[in-house]
Amino acid sequence: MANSEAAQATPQRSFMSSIAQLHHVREVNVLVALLLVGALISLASPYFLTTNNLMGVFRAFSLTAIMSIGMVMVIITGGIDLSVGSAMGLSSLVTALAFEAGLSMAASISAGLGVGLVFGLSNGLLITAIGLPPFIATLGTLSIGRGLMYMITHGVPVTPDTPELFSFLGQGYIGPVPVPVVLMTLLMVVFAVIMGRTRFGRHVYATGGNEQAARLSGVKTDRVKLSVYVLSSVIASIAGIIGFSRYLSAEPASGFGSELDVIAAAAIGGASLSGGAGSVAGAVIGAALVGVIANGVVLLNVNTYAQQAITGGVILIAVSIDVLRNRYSGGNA
Amino acid sequence: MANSEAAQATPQRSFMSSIAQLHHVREVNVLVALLLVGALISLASPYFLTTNNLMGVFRAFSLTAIMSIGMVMVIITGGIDLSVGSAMGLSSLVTALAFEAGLSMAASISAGLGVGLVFGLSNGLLITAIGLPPFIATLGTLSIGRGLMYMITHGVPVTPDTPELFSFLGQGYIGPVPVPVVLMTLLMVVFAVIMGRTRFGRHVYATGGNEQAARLSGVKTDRVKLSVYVLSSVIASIAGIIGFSRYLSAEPASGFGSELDVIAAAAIGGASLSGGAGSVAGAVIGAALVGVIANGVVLLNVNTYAQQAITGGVILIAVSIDVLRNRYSGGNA
Amino acid sequence: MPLFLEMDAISKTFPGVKALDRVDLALRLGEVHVLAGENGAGKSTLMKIMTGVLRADPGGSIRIDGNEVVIRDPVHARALGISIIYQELAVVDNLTVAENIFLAREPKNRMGMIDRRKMNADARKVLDELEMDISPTTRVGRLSIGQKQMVEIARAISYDCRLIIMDEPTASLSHHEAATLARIVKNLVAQNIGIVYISHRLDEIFEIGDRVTVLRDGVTVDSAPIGEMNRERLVRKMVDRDLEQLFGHHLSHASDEVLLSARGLTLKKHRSQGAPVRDVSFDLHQGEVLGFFGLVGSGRTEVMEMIFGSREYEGSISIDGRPVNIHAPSAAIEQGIGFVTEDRQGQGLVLGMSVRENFSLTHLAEYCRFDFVNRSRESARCREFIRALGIKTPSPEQKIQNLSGGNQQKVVIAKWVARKPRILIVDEPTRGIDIGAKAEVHALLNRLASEGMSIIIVSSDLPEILAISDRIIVLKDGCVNGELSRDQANEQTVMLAATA
Amino acid sequence: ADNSNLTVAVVPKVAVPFFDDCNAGAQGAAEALGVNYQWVVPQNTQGATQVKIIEDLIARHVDGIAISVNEPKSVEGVIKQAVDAGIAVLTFDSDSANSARSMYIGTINEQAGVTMGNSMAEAIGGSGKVAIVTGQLGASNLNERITGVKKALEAYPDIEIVAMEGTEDDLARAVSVTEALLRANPDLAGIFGISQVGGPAVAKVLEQREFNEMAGKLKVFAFDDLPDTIRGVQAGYITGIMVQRPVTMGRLSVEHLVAQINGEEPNPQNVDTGVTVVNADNLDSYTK
Ligand SMILES: Nc1ncnc2c1ncn2[C@@H]1O[C@H](COP(=O)(O)OP(=O)(O)OP(=O)(O)O)[C@@H](O)[C@H]1O
Ligand SMILES: Nc1ncnc2c1ncn2[C@@H]1O[C@H](COP(=O)(O)OP(=O)(O)OP(=O)(O)O)[C@@H](O)[C@H]1O
Ligand SMILES: [Mg+2]
Ligand SMILES: [Mg+2]
Repeated sequence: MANSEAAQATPQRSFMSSIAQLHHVREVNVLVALLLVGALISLASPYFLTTNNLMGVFRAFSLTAIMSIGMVMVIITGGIDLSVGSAMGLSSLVTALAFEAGLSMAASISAGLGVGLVFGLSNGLLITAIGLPPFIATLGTLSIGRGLMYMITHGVPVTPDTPELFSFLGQGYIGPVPVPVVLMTLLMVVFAVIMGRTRFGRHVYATGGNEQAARLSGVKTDRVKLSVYVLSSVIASIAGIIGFSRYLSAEPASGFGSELDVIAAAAIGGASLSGGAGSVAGAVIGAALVGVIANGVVLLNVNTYAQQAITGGVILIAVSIDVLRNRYSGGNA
Repeated sequence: MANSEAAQATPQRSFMSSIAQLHHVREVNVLVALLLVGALISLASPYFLTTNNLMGVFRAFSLTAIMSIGMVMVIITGGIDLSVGSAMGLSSLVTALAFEAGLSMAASISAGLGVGLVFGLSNGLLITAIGLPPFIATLGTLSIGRGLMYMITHGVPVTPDTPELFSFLGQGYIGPVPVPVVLMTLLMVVFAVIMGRTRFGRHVYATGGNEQAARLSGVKTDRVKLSVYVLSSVIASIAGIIGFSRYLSAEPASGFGSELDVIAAAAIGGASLSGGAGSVAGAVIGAALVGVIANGVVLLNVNTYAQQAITGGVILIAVSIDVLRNRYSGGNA
Repeated sequence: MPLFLEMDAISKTFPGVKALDRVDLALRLGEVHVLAGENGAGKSTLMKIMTGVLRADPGGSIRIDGNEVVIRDPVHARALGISIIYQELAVVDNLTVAENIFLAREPKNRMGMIDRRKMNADARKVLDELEMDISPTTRVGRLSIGQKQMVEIARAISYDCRLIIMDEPTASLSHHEAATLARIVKNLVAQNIGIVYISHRLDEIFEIGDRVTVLRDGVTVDSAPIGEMNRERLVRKMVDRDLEQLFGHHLSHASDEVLLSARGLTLKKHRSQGAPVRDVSFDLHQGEVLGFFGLVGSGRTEVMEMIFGSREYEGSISIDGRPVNIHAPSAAIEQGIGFVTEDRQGQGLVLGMSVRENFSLTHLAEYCRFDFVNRSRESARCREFIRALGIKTPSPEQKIQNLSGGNQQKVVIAKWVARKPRILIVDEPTRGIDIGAKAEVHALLNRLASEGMSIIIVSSDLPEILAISDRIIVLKDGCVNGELSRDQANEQTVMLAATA
Repeated sequence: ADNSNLTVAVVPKVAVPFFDDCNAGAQGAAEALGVNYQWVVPQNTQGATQVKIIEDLIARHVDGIAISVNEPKSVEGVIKQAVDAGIAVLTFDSDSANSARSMYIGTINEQAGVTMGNSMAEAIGGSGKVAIVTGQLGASNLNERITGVKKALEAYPDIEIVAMEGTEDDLARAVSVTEALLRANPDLAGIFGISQVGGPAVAKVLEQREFNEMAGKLKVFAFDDLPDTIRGVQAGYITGIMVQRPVTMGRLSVEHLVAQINGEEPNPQNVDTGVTVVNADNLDSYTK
């Protein structure tokens, strides 16, 4: 695999050495790219750097970012989870149906989280117990999830009445900061600590780095894999519940196709699809980069037909700079 | 990685041993699954086994199958090509524009193939010269390709007049067999031979099996990788040209989202996303399996909303059987 | 000595191979039990059964402290007091040295997080014991093969186990580390820990062994206390030949013609953990066998990688007096250079491919017409080498990962020899191969030299270097620290150049 | 007549509420007429998917097919094939004008766009900046509506279209795009929601604290009466909705198909089902 990918496996080290190696760390590079893109946009549009706009941008990419936190853990084990979009969509749908059926808020949210759990266990067991390749297992559950959504909704959104408190989750603010952004930050910190500081986190990296060696050393690699798929799906269902709370409408096609965005966020943030490398913070920054570009092209009134081309081009340039910096800044070529 | 995946690295061996190991070979297993699904459908619907229906089914999955031939080679090297849908769509668009501009048939087709070449070279160079991860490189060209299609068409299909001969490519028959099916078969045979019998094919497998060892053995792995991306894009552009010839209309969104179908076909047919394993025939059979299921649910008048769920379920079952057969038929567990 | 573990009538059958046939083994605490035997004899298989990696065929039994047990997996084995250093590296490259040593048993602090300070300090202690001066926070992927091997040793001894299995622990270690290990082993034995020691190095066997068991073709052919054993008997039991027949006399075929000359080779990018290789100059003559010696991490491998184009360098290389630009392995190969790498699984083999496909990868063009591979010619040539090197495999179609370690090594050598390069670089070529095969490899290298091939051999095995080199270059800390002709070279002078 | 041995199939573009209404109308008509009924929803909006579905239906020997076309040109061949096989084919909602289909039943989209443009011009008093929020950039019916809107606005030189944004018909995307639009154009006078996500998206945005003061001042016209769009009208976020008549389209499709199969309609003509502009006044009284 590309050397540059393998180079930043585990992003945490002692403080001194982390300062010394700062320019080797992928997420720092992507952060620099993000700031650069942001600076360019703010030069061209006075609206970009307003609190309102920035918070709006943060809220807009927060769901993708949240899902990418789960995804990056799966990717670090060397797997992939295509079903996040379905898990998110079905969770938001089931939460909505639960509200519609008159269940309490706690029960409705639990129902949504339960969907995530079922997705995660199905993926995890198909992969560890039966031995299906992750791509196929999660493609299967992706299809089944979508199918279920169509069967339930027949294409019609579900828009139940919900308590005021529930809509706080998606629509509220804490100070100037939208609640989804707060939740994203919280999840990011929690999982960054888990991945960086706990045994579980180390075992996730070890499983992706050399599954056999990890197993022989006593890491329960199957359990690790099962856990990351469950986490990924449950986190996706959290995103689904927040999304529903934001729009108070469970769309029959919500989440469709978002797997690619979520994987892209993780990959842009330094995760290697061959496993072993990646970080939670990187994934969130990756989502932010895409979100800022998407905001920028609208603010700058770029021709709508050209937006996608520009987004693609900017991502290529940003990640190329990162890769080339890594290559030439000595060390790990 | 899962043992079962690594188990069928290179599918070519001497005749005797290939008979002996027949039940280990993934594509044979998927073929069995395909025949089984076919048998079940034909029991339930008298229409399935008619020549017309079968040829229709074949024609319907032929484009996905053709693209999966290029894709599987990329996947065997350990890469991925998300841009096939864009390459296909843009090629069909450029071919249409060339016809509209009054160019000859040969020139128009060349223009379409040229698009594939540009896609392939861009992907290949981003990956080998700059060192981008394949996922990001091809995601970037995917976006750029889509954007270009919108910019060119502004959302309006291009429907030029074309010579009679050209429409033969997509609409004609040779005997009872639709021309796209003939072309698919031809490409499959050619590339199966290339992958199984030539030095290039061996180098593709070696690059995916252990890139470093291959390079240290003198394999020009960068050149191999560049080649498979070019092949993948050019083959996708062939699919695009056939598709255009079939409908004589280049749609602004044609090919969007097809990357997942194409990768799925390769994966169902035994390709391992971690590289080193897979086969051209397997990929085509994988595409066939998905195509037959889609046909079956319409023929059997299954609740249309459930179609996607059923497709997902059948794929999971088919591949699980394959994996479990492999595991228990001794040897490579 | 108290009896600890007994294996009775253990058999293991793989498709097409009977790896073990009713083997008995009794292991005691407080002694070093050496397991010897030629490549593919079944040593590693027996150890994998003892640690639960493989399941034995029905019929045999394992007893620990007299109680029959079924060993489920390596974790269970460790709970029973058995730990192992595998023959093939089992480290996780993207974790640090300390994380590898304490993988799956990381110390936790009060908050349930990894107590990294304690973990690093504990790792430091183990590393100190092994006299390794690498930092516990170094990523293992940056270490050399030898250093990785030391990390594995550190891990194995840091478990509180009653029995430690070492499957060719010194294969990629140099003299110095091997000596350290020997000392460690003696310490462990003194603490009443049992050791199973697998090695192909005779000196070692006699130095640290208390008892020897010899396997051949999956059957126990001999077992005796070391005192009753001597070299002749051991070799005869292992390879069914006498020691004198094995190693012929040295004959130099070196000419005066300089084939390759390197001037001022300096690494472009040097790693924090790597030797700062600089200003290495030497000439290689036609038909010469040139030895490179040095301690682990002295930079020998890196010099070879520069010549082979897999590492960027400053300085110049000329072949036949003409400067050449070697920027990639393929360019080096075009110049007629071949390179048997020291890391056979990482750099030498495509594990998912068959023996035949691995063998022909370096010279596939020979069997091709219009890029089409003539498989029967390929297969025939592969069979020739299987016979010539005594590679133990049911057929050329066997997956390379199913071969024993030594036999895999032979395939790596075969794939380069078959290409007939003008210059053959071999880095630790006899790593893990048995004494019989080693003699055959030496004879092969000698014969190739006599046919005019120039050979560079890098080896940490001092007797080996002394036995077959026409001239020896000694590296220390990335610099040439001595060049000794065959007459000047002996154990003392070479070691002196390597250390002082 | 006894129609119990007849089968008609109705093929929408995708699974959205609009077509669910069509299904309701078509199914009701099928039950009333006593024909077998099959509803086949494509899994994506690729032209090829609908082509395959029609092929499959031909293989099944259905008697009539009504289809809302995703890509007009791509189905021409297969519709001819179906007609040649003796199957009655008509299009509804979205036409393939050059195909062999017998008739088209539905909204004339360009005309609906003109109505929308004129309604907007009236609402904003003939001058100001407006923006267009559409769905899939490649969808022909949406593009026809946009053409209609632009055509209508040609008569108002003081109205400027300052931006047009695609949303891929995804609510989340539509919301963030609309937010950015409003920030970049604080003086916007009107928004056209060309596709069905437009209404709900704009309503959600105006509901937010940041944009709440624009509500009412910003004139919004949307398409299709999704529940959230209707709520938007009730809450005063949306000025008017172009409501088509999906139930009618579905019912007419089946009725005309059966008539054609039974030879009772020798000379079919296109049917324009028109749009109703629904606003706060007629919210409770319109029919589909
Ligand atoms: N997974 C496997 N499948 C098939 N054959 C195997 C497998 N593992 C080992 N063998 C065969 O079993 C035999 C014994 O192998 P083993 O690795 O135990 O040898 P060894 O004594 O350790 O040799 P070496 O000194 O080369 O390490 C060999 O012939 C080998 O090819
Ligand atoms: N793949 C690698 N990545 C990073 N560093 C490496 C790598 N290979 C070797 N090194 C570093 O380079 C140094 C020199 O190693 P090299 O293998 O050249 O020495 P050597 O004399 O051949 O010793 P050894 O017996 O360990 O192979 C080692 O200390 C190691 O840390
Ligand atoms: Mg062994
Ligand atoms: Mg070395």
